[in-house]
Amino acid sequence: MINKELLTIVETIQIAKETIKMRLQGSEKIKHAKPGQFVHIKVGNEGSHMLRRPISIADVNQDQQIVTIIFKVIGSGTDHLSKCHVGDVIDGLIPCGTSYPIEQITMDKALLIGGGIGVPPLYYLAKQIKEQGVEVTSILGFQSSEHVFYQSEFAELGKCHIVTNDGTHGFQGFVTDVIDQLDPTFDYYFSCGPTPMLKAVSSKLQDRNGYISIEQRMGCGIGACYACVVPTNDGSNGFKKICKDGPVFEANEVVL
Amino acid sequence: MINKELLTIVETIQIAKETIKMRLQGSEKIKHAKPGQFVHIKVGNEGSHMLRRPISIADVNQDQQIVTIIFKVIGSGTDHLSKCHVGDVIDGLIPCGTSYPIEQITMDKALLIGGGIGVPPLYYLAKQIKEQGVEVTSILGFQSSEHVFYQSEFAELGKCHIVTNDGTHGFQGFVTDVIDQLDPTFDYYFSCGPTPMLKAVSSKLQDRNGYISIEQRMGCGIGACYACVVPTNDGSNGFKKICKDGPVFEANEVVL
Amino acid sequence: MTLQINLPGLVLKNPIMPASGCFGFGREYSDVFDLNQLGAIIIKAATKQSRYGNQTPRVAETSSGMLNAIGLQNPGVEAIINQELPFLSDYDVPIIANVAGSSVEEYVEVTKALTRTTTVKAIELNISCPNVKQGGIQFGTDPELAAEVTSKVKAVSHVPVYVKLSPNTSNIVAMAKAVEAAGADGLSMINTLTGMQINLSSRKPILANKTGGLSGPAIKPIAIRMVYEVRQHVSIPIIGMGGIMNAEDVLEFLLAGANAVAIGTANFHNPFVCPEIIQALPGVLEQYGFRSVEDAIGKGHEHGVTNFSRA
Amino acid sequence: MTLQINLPGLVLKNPIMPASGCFGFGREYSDVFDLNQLGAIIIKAATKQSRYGNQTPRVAETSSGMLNAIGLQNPGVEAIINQELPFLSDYDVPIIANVAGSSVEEYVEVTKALTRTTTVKAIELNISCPNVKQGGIQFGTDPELAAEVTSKVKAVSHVPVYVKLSPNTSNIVAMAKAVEAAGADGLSMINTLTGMQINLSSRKPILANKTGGLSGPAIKPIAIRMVYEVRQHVSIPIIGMGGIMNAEDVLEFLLAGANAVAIGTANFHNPFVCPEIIQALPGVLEQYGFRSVEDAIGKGHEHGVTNFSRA
Ligand SMILES: Cc1cc2nc3c(=O)[nH]c(=O)nc-3n(C[C@H](O)[C@H](O)[C@H](O)COP(=O)(O)OP(=O)(O)OC[C@H]3O[C@@H](n4cnc5c(N)ncnc54)[C@H](O)[C@@H]3O)c2cc1C
Ligand SMILES: Cc1cc2nc3c(=O)[nH]c(=O)nc-3n(C[C@H](O)[C@H](O)[C@H](O)COP(=O)(O)OP(=O)(O)OC[C@H]3O[C@@H](n4cnc5c(N)ncnc54)[C@H](O)[C@@H]3O)c2cc1C
Ligand SMILES: Cc1cc2nc3c(=O)[nH]c(=O)nc-3n(C[C@H](O)[C@H](O)[C@H](O)COP(=O)(O)O)c2cc1C
Ligand SMILES: Cc1cc2nc3c(=O)[nH]c(=O)nc-3n(C[C@H](O)[C@H](O)[C@H](O)COP(=O)(O)O)c2cc1C
Ligand code: FES
Ligand code: FES
Repeated sequence: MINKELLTIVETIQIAKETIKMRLQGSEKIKHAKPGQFVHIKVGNEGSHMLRRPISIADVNQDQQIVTIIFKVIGSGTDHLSKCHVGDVIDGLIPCGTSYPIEQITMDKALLIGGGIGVPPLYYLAKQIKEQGVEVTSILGFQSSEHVFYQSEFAELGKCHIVTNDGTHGFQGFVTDVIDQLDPTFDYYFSCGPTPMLKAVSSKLQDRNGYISIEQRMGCGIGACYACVVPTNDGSNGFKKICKDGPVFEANEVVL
Repeated sequence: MINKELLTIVETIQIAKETIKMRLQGSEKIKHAKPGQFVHIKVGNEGSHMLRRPISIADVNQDQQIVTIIFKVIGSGTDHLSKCHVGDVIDGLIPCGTSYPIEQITMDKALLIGGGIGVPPLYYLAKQIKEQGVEVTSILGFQSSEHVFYQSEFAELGKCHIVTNDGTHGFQGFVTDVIDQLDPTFDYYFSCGPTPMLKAVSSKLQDRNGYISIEQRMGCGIGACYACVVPTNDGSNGFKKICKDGPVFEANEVVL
Repeated sequence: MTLQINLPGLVLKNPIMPASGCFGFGREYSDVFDLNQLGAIIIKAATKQSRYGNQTPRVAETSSGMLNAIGLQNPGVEAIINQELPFLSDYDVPIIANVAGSSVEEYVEVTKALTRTTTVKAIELNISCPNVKQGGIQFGTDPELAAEVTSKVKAVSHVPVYVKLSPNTSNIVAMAKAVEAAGADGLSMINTLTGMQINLSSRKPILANKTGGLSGPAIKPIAIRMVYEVRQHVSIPIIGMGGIMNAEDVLEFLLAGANAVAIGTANFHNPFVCPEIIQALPGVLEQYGFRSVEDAIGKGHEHGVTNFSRA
Repeated sequence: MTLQINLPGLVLKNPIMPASGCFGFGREYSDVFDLNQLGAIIIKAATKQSRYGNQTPRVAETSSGMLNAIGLQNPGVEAIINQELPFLSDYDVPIIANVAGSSVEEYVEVTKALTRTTTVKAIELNISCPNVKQGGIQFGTDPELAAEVTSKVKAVSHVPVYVKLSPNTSNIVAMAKAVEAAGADGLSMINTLTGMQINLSSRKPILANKTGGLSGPAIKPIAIRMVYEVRQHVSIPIIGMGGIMNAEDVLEFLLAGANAVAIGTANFHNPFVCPEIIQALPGVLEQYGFRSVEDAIGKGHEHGVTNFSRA
């Protein structure tokens, strides 16, 4: 059940280059949001922004009924959102999409692999599985040092390796290079980031169990318009809707 | 010379039903605005409001570089403007159009006839001619008592008669009824208001000297697009542009 | 105040229905609000075989509008009949089925299949989809082809047929007259205008299909003009659409001559828009002096005939 | 970085020019900024006799756009030559004269008169005005008529002729090919789409002319699509327009294949928009990796031919 929630901004702060963390307070319905799900946010008005923007849920404070989102300013919608103030109310459909099926799987060790704005959903995931007693290792890739965020937050939950494309912070290269170098042990991996990264990760780890979370331009955000389809990998000519059947998929379920 | 001024709202206050008075501070260029001229105001953004809104100058404080506008909320643009706050900056082309030619005419007594949102420009006019020693009588028409504004302001400058359509304040009826009843003496009359009122006034006073100020939907506001033309009355098949040759015209110069 | 409107094959509680392709087969929105509130539902286009549609990205945002190039993705008419219609038949809402195809034969076969069912109360003949290589819009810009497909579909349909017109034409009146003469029971207008957006960084069209259909408030003035013009030249009812965001927009379409309206893009901006409009409509009608929906239809025509379309 | 572009008859300092009808004869804007900054100026349409145009209201606001129905008001070609061109000849900016008419003969005569002068460096043949009862758009939706008027005007013109196309057609490519074959030196596209807005209170169309031309960002996706499509099928240069508000929009038109651009509606929103865009353009070109305007033209075409227009 998707709700249209009026969310009050209780905090908005820049945490890295072009990267905003925002905390949004809503009704008690938002407590049920799970790691991997997203909020479909209305920005501006119909003249300026006809379509909503999907942004992952990076954390939920159940007591205070607050969800955290972290987003990068890449275009006019995120720019508009970044200029909103504490006290402003934004309209969001929440919770949208599927979550990481952490209640259905058993594991001792998990590897989290995030890239850029794919990092935020992994944080709430890390918190929840850590609470379940899972040992969490994360490898987080960014463009360069000024884009890095949430290193200490992830470090509190387990080992956290940072990699930057230009080597200005942590390892130099791509997340896959770090996987090669460290060869971490894990039962399941969870990955979110740009499609080229997901492709590289899932092909490197192709015989391992894992979940990925993918992006696509969306219309409705609730499964009705077929804007966000992705072909399935089973040769059936089938497809999944990222907004409804995803954004979380088993690693080899869909064709990237 | 028209300037694009960034005007800071220093006061915004509702002074009658759906009627807002706003004081706008700009650069010293705005000091030169004259009675009868208007500001062509950008509201919202290009998605919500492509066209600017023409609003008359109701007063100018030359020392503080403040212009006063008074407007009625009748549609989405004025609604948007009414929701702006003190400190907000609005973009206005100023000064636009012609002014009442008070420096070219000599008179002892003037009759001002205003209707609704046609009242505001008459106020700055009244102030200026009163300073020149002219005796000012005003007849101001409104829909009903809750719409009346600026009665005391006009009363400070001369005799002021209010008329409401429904008789809930002052005389009952139309401004022309009051002219009939009071038969005031004057050398020139100045009128601004809805077109039907201007028609009634100018036909009643057709052999008197007078100036009227008229409205039309505008594009550019500076004389380039020909959106706002009005035919001239001289049988020449000619026309005037209200935004540039007007909004002030000699009473029988144009066809209403 | 009554919002009820009767059209060929359709008794509508109110004149508000989601537009084809913008509401799937109703299932997803049934999680959002009670579908029984709707006047009708126009379901997503059906073709004979299942279609995957175009590559992604399939949507882009434009000023006061959007582009889409879904490409008629659907599971094929038999799967729709077996998997989607039973769900919809549980609701007390008339279902209008949008029919697409690459050939006259396909339109005919899909219509035959759909009108075997009792759930489908009317056909919306989609001769105006700009996003497929074959069929669709080519039928929608040639009056003779449009008339041919209309009469052949009419011949096999057990329910009234509304023909959905494309705005990508210099003469919408000629199209409307042609399908009326061919037996159409009603018109549905307008579909999207063909548009494109280019990404400055990638230097490529944003949509994988390059072009897409422009919808939303940006096109409302074009839709209003076309409904107004067509209203003056045909007598069959019109389902109006194109950029409706609120109850005021609905009234504008009614004044232009629409008998009912469909809401497309607005559903994405606000999934509750249909029920919200249904709730607001009586107040808006009253505010502008109307006693019913019926009362407002065509009331924008007071000064003779307008036709600016040229052949 | 050089913004210079050479087109038939025109050496442009930069590719930015105000669009016809949106800048009068330049006089009013000369009070606002120095006209010498402009790449060119396209002046308001000229007809043989003076025309009063349509009744007011002549403009309405729409979502991300506006409607206009000025109706080609102008003082007639001789008055333009005597009263307006001398003023413009003082500036170091090429003047493009927009020519309108109700008959082929009128187009020919107006062109003859204008190209007698040395101030007019090119003709923009307006076969696409939606706001007059006779002429204008009827030439713009029929390829044969368009070709006829183009070749007759070419025969008498001493300067290059750019034909201004109407988007109110199902096949813009056919129109473009027809006028290219008839000798057009360039294309100018797009003019406005016919639209309408109805006032809910008066229950009448807002414009006295009922319909008007839709312009502004609302139509930009349609303009981009048409420029892109036409670029793939004709080789003469294109002056692109339709909804440009800023330097990014200019680049989008260049990528689509325009060689220069015109700015219409945006002048009303911001009278300084042309010089502001000229100032911003080098930075935007650089940001997206281009070394000059020339360098960006047509760079949005990387994946073969697109044609979604149908006859
Ligand atoms: C399920 C999901 C979760 C996401 N979570 C996050 C997150 O937590 N943090 C974050 O910074 N970003 C996230 N994104 C990406 C985010 O949606 C885009 O960055 C954002 O929509 C860009 O909007 P814009 O107006 O700034 O850009 P513009 O380019 O101006 O947007 C134009 C249109 O394209 C769409 N669009 C552009 N880029 C993307 C993209 N990468 N993915 C989907 N739509 C796009 C926009 O939504 C809009 O409709 C997520 C995307 C998806 C699909
Ligand atoms: C020279 C001049 C001076 C004016 N001075 C004042 C004033 O001092 N106070 C005041 O309250 N109003 C004044 N008006 C009227 C004011 O411009 C309109 O009320 C206002 O534009 C309405 O905008 P809206 O968005 O609220 O209405 P909408 O109806 O939503 O506007 C839609 C479009 O129509 C135009 N429009 C609608 N009504 C009018 C109108 N009466 N005149 C011109 N354009 C209109 C708008 O500008 C806009 O382009 C003046 C008009 C003119 C021409
Ligand atoms: C994402 C999307 C998908 C659409 N799919 C269809 C379709 O399958 N069949 C059809 O006839 N129209 C389709 N349309 C067109 C709409 O039904 C409608 O005619 C058009 O969008 C104009 O209305 P609007 O401005 O309210 O969206 C689609 C529109 C959109 C935005
Ligand atoms: C008020 C107005 C008047 C116009 N007059 C003319 C004209 O006389 N001749 C012409 O060819 N185009 C005319 N146009 C069309 C513009 O030149 C331009 O093609 C169109 O508006 C699209 O560009 P835009 O979206 O930047 O405005 C006019 C447009 C407007 C808004
Ligand atoms: S965004 Fe509409 S189906 Fe996914
Ligand atoms: S508003 Fe453009 S000429 Fe007056």
